[in-house]
Amino acid sequence: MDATETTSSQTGVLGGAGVSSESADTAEGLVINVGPSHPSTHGVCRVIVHLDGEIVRKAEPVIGYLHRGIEKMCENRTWLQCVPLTDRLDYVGSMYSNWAYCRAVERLSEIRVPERAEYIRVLVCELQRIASHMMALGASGADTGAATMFIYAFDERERVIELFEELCGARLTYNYVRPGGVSVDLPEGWTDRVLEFARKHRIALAEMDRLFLGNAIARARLKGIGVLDPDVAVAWGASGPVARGSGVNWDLRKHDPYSVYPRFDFDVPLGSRGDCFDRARCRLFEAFESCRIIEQAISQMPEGPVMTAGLPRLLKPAAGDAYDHIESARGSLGVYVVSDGSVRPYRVKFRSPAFCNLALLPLLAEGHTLSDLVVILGSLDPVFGEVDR
Amino acid sequence: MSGFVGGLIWGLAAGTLIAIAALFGVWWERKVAGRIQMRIGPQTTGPAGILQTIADTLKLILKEDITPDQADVRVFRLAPLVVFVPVAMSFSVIPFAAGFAPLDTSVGMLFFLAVPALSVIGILLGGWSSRNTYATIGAIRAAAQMISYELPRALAVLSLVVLAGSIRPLDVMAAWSPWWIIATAPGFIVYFIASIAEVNRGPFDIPEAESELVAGYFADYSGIRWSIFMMAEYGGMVAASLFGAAVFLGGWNWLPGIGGILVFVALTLALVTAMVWVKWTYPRLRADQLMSFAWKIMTPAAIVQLVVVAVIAPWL
Amino acid sequence: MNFVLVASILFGLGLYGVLSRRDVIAVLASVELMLGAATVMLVGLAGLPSLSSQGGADPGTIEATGLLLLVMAAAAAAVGLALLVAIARSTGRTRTDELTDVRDRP
Amino acid sequence: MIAEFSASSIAFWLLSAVSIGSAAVVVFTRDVMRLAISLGVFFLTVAGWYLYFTHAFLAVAQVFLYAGGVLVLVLFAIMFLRRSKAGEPILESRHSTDSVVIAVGLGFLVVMSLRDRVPIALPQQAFPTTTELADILLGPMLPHLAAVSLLLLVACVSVLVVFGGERE
Repeated sequence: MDATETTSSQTGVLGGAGVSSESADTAEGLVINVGPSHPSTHGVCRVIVHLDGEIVRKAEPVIGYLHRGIEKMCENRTWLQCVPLTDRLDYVGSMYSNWAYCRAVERLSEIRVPERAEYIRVLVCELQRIASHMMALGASGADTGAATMFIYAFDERERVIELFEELCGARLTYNYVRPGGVSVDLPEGWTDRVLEFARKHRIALAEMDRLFLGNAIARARLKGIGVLDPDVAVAWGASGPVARGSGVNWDLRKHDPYSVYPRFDFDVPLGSRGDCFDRARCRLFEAFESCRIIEQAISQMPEGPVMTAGLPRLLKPAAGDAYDHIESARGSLGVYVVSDGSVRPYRVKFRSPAFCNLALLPLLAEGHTLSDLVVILGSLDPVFGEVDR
Repeated sequence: MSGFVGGLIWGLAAGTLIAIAALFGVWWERKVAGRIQMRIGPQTTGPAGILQTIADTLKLILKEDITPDQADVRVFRLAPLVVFVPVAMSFSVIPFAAGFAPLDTSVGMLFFLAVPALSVIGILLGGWSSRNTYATIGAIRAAAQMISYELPRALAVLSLVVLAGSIRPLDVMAAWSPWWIIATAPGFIVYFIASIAEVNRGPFDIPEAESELVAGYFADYSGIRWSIFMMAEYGGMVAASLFGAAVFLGGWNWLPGIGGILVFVALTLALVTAMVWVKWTYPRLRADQLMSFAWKIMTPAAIVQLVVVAVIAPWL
Repeated sequence: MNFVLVASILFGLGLYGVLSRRDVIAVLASVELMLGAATVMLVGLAGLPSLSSQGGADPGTIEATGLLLLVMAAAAAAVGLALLVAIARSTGRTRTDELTDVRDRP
Repeated sequence: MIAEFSASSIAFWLLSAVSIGSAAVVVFTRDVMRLAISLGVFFLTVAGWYLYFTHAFLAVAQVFLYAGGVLVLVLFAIMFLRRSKAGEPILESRHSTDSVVIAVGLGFLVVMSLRDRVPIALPQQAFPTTTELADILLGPMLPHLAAVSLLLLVACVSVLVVFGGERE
C-alpha cells in the first residue's frame, strides 16, 4: 500500500480520482447518510451507514435533531402546565405521555382518580394504541414499498383520530389526561361510535393481514430480517412489541398491573423468531386485543365524575419523588418526578421506550442490506419526539 | 429522400404517441391507484381529472431545472435523452395493424428487445453524473436488474419466434393462432414480469426505491428532465404492453378491420392496468431477491417454455 | 477511399490507444475499438464479389461468422473486465505500468 | 475519387465521420465518462456499418451485446474503480512517438496490403434472412457454434471464479 501511495503522489494526476488513494470510498466502501431528512427515518433521525456494496457494515444512529429540552422546560412550568409539554414527546401517542406523567404526579400528590376517569383513560389509551400501531404497520408497508398498505393503515388511524377530535378537539396533541382525571367527559353517543369503530377495525385488521402480512413479497422482505435475540432484548432494555416480538413476555398491563387493567380479559401476543415480521404481527394482534379491551371497558364503565373534586388550582406536592410507568404502544414508558415542595417540578425524567428500542438498530442492521435497514428501523417504530425529548 | 421524410413523420408520430401514452398512463395510473386505495384520484382538472397530467406537465416545464453543483453537467443533461430515445425507438417495430408496422424490419422482434435495453446506459450516466451516492447505488441496481431481466424476456419472446419461424413481427402476427396463447402462457407471464422489471416499476422499482434511495438514479433531477425519465418509464410500460398484446395475445388478429384495432387497444389497456394494479398492491422486492428471482425462477421458466414450444411447434 | 481505409484508421486508433493509454479501462476500450474495426473489416471484405468468387462466402455464412465473432469478443470483454475489476480491487491499481507483478508481492 | 451523391454515400460518409470521431475521443479523451459515452457511440456506429453491409441481424446483435451489454459492464467497471469525490476523473496517457509510429505503420500496412484487392464501390448483396442464418449456424457451422457456446460457458464460469475467489 505504501508503494502505491508513493506512486500516486509522485504522478499526482490520479490523486483526486484514483483508486489507490481513495480505495476506502469505492462502491464497496460507501458511507452514506440516511437522514436527517429521509423518507424512511420516520422523523428526523440520521443514520450514518457504512456500506460494503449493499451490505450494511455499520449503522450509527445520530439522534438529537428533534431535541427541544422538554425535561428542562418542565422545571420552569407549574405541575399542570407540564401536561401539554408531554403531548409533544410521543406525538403519535400523546395519551400515553399524558397519562404516565399524570400517574407520577398523582402518586406524588396522593390524588385518587375517580373510577370513571380510570376507565376513560384505559379506553383512550387503547384507542391510541390502535392509532400508533396502525402508523407503525403503515410505515412497515411504506418501507417495503407497499403504498396501499400504508394508505389502508392510515385510514384506520384516521378513524381513531376523528374520535379523539370529537372527544377533546385535538387530533394529535390531546392534553386530555390531567392530574386528577380527564379534562372532559365523553360526548353524547361517543361510546357507540367507538364500539362501531372496534367492530369495523377487526375486519380492517384481517384485511391488512391478508393484504400485507400474507403477501409473499412482504414475507420475504420481513421474515428473518433484524432478528432480535430475547436475551439481547432484555439486556438492552427493549420493551413493547419490539421485545414481545422476540418472545419476551413483558407487558406492564399484565406484569405490573395499573389502573383498571386487571379487570379486563385480554392476551399478550408474543412472537417467536424476533424478526421484523414478528414485530409487525405483534402490533397487528395487539390492535385486536385493544379492540377487546375497548369493548370490555365500555360495557363496564360506571357513571360518575371524571375529575377529582376539590383539587387545588395550583398543585403543590410535598417534597419527594415518585416514579410510575405504563405500557405505551412502544413499550414501558416511565416518568420520574421530583418535587421540592414548590409549584414547579424540581426534575422530570422520562424513560422513553423508543430510545431504548432505537439503540438496537446498529445491532440488528449489521450484515443486512440497505433495503433491510429501513425496514428494521421501521419495525423498531421510533418516534423521535420521544427519543430526543 | 422520401424515406427520410417518411422517417421524420413517423418519428414525430411516435413522439406524439409516447407523449399521449405517458399523459394518459399517468392519469390512468392515478385513477386506478386511487380506486385501489379507496380514494378517487384526480378529479377537479377537467372531466374526471383527465387534464391533471397536462397541468402537471406544464408545472414541470415551468419548474427550475436544477443541476447539482458537483455534477458532470453535460453528461447530466444528456442522460434523460439517452433513457428516452431508445424507448421511443422501440415503438417503431410494434405491429399496430394488419400488415403495418412503422418500421417493418426483418429483425423486429430482436430490435424490440435490444433497443430499449440501451436506456440502461442513460440510467448509468444519470446516476453517475449526479455525483450522488444514492443516485450511484440506484444506477448500479438498475443496470444489474435490467441486464438480468433482459435474458428471460428475450427467451420468452424467442418461443414465439420458434412458433412463427420468423423474427419479423408482422410474420409472427400472420402466423399467430389462438392456440399460441395456451402454448406460450408461461412465456407470456415471464415476458410480463420481466417487462415490469425492465421499466423499473413496482414491485421491481428497486433502482428508484423511495423508501431507501429516495428516488435512486434520478434523485437529483428536477423539472422537465425528471419528467423525461418518467415519460420513458410510462412509454416503456405502454410499449411493453403494446408489444405483448400484439405478439403474445394476438392483438388485432381477433377481429378483422377496425374491430381488431379496438381489441388490440383493449388488450393493451388491460396489460397497462395489470401493471398498475401489481405496482399498487405489492411491496417491493429486495435487490438480491430480485436477482435470484430473475436467475432461479424466470430464466429457467423461460428456457423450459422455449423447449416445450420447440417440441410442440410442429403440431401448432 | 472505401471502408477498408476507415476500418484501418479505426484499427490504428485503437492500437495507438492500447499503446499509449495508462489506465486499464482505457486500454480495454481501445482493444474494443480494434475488435470492432477488425469485425467491420471482416464482414465488409467477405461480402465483396472478388473474394466470394474464390471463397464462396454467401451472406448467411458471413453473418453467422460475424455473429460468432461478436459473441466471442463480447465474452472476452466480459472476462477481461471481470479480471480487471478483481485485480484493481485486490491490488488497488488501475494503471498498466503499475501492474507489473505476476504474483502477489511479499 | 468523387463518390456520387446518394443515400448510400451519405450513409458511408456519416458512418465514417462518426465512427472515426468517436474512436478518436475514446483514444484521446481524459475524462472517463466521455470515454464510455464515445465507446457507446462507436459500438452503435459498428452496428451502423453492419447495417450498411446489409447485415441487419448482426447490427441488432451488436446493439444488444455491445451497447446493451459490454458498455454496461465498462460503466460498471468505471463505477467500481473510479468513484471520485471531487473533480473530474482523469485518464492519463503517455503519448510517445513509438506508439504513433507503430499504430500509423500497421494501419498503413493494412491499407496497402488490401488496396489493390478491394474495389471502390460497394457491391449489391443479397439480404440474408434469419432462417438462412439459422440453417447455416445449425448446419455447416454447427461445430463453430458449439465451440463458441462452450467458450461462453467457460467465460461465465471464469467470471464467477474471478469474483467468487476474490470474496474469500
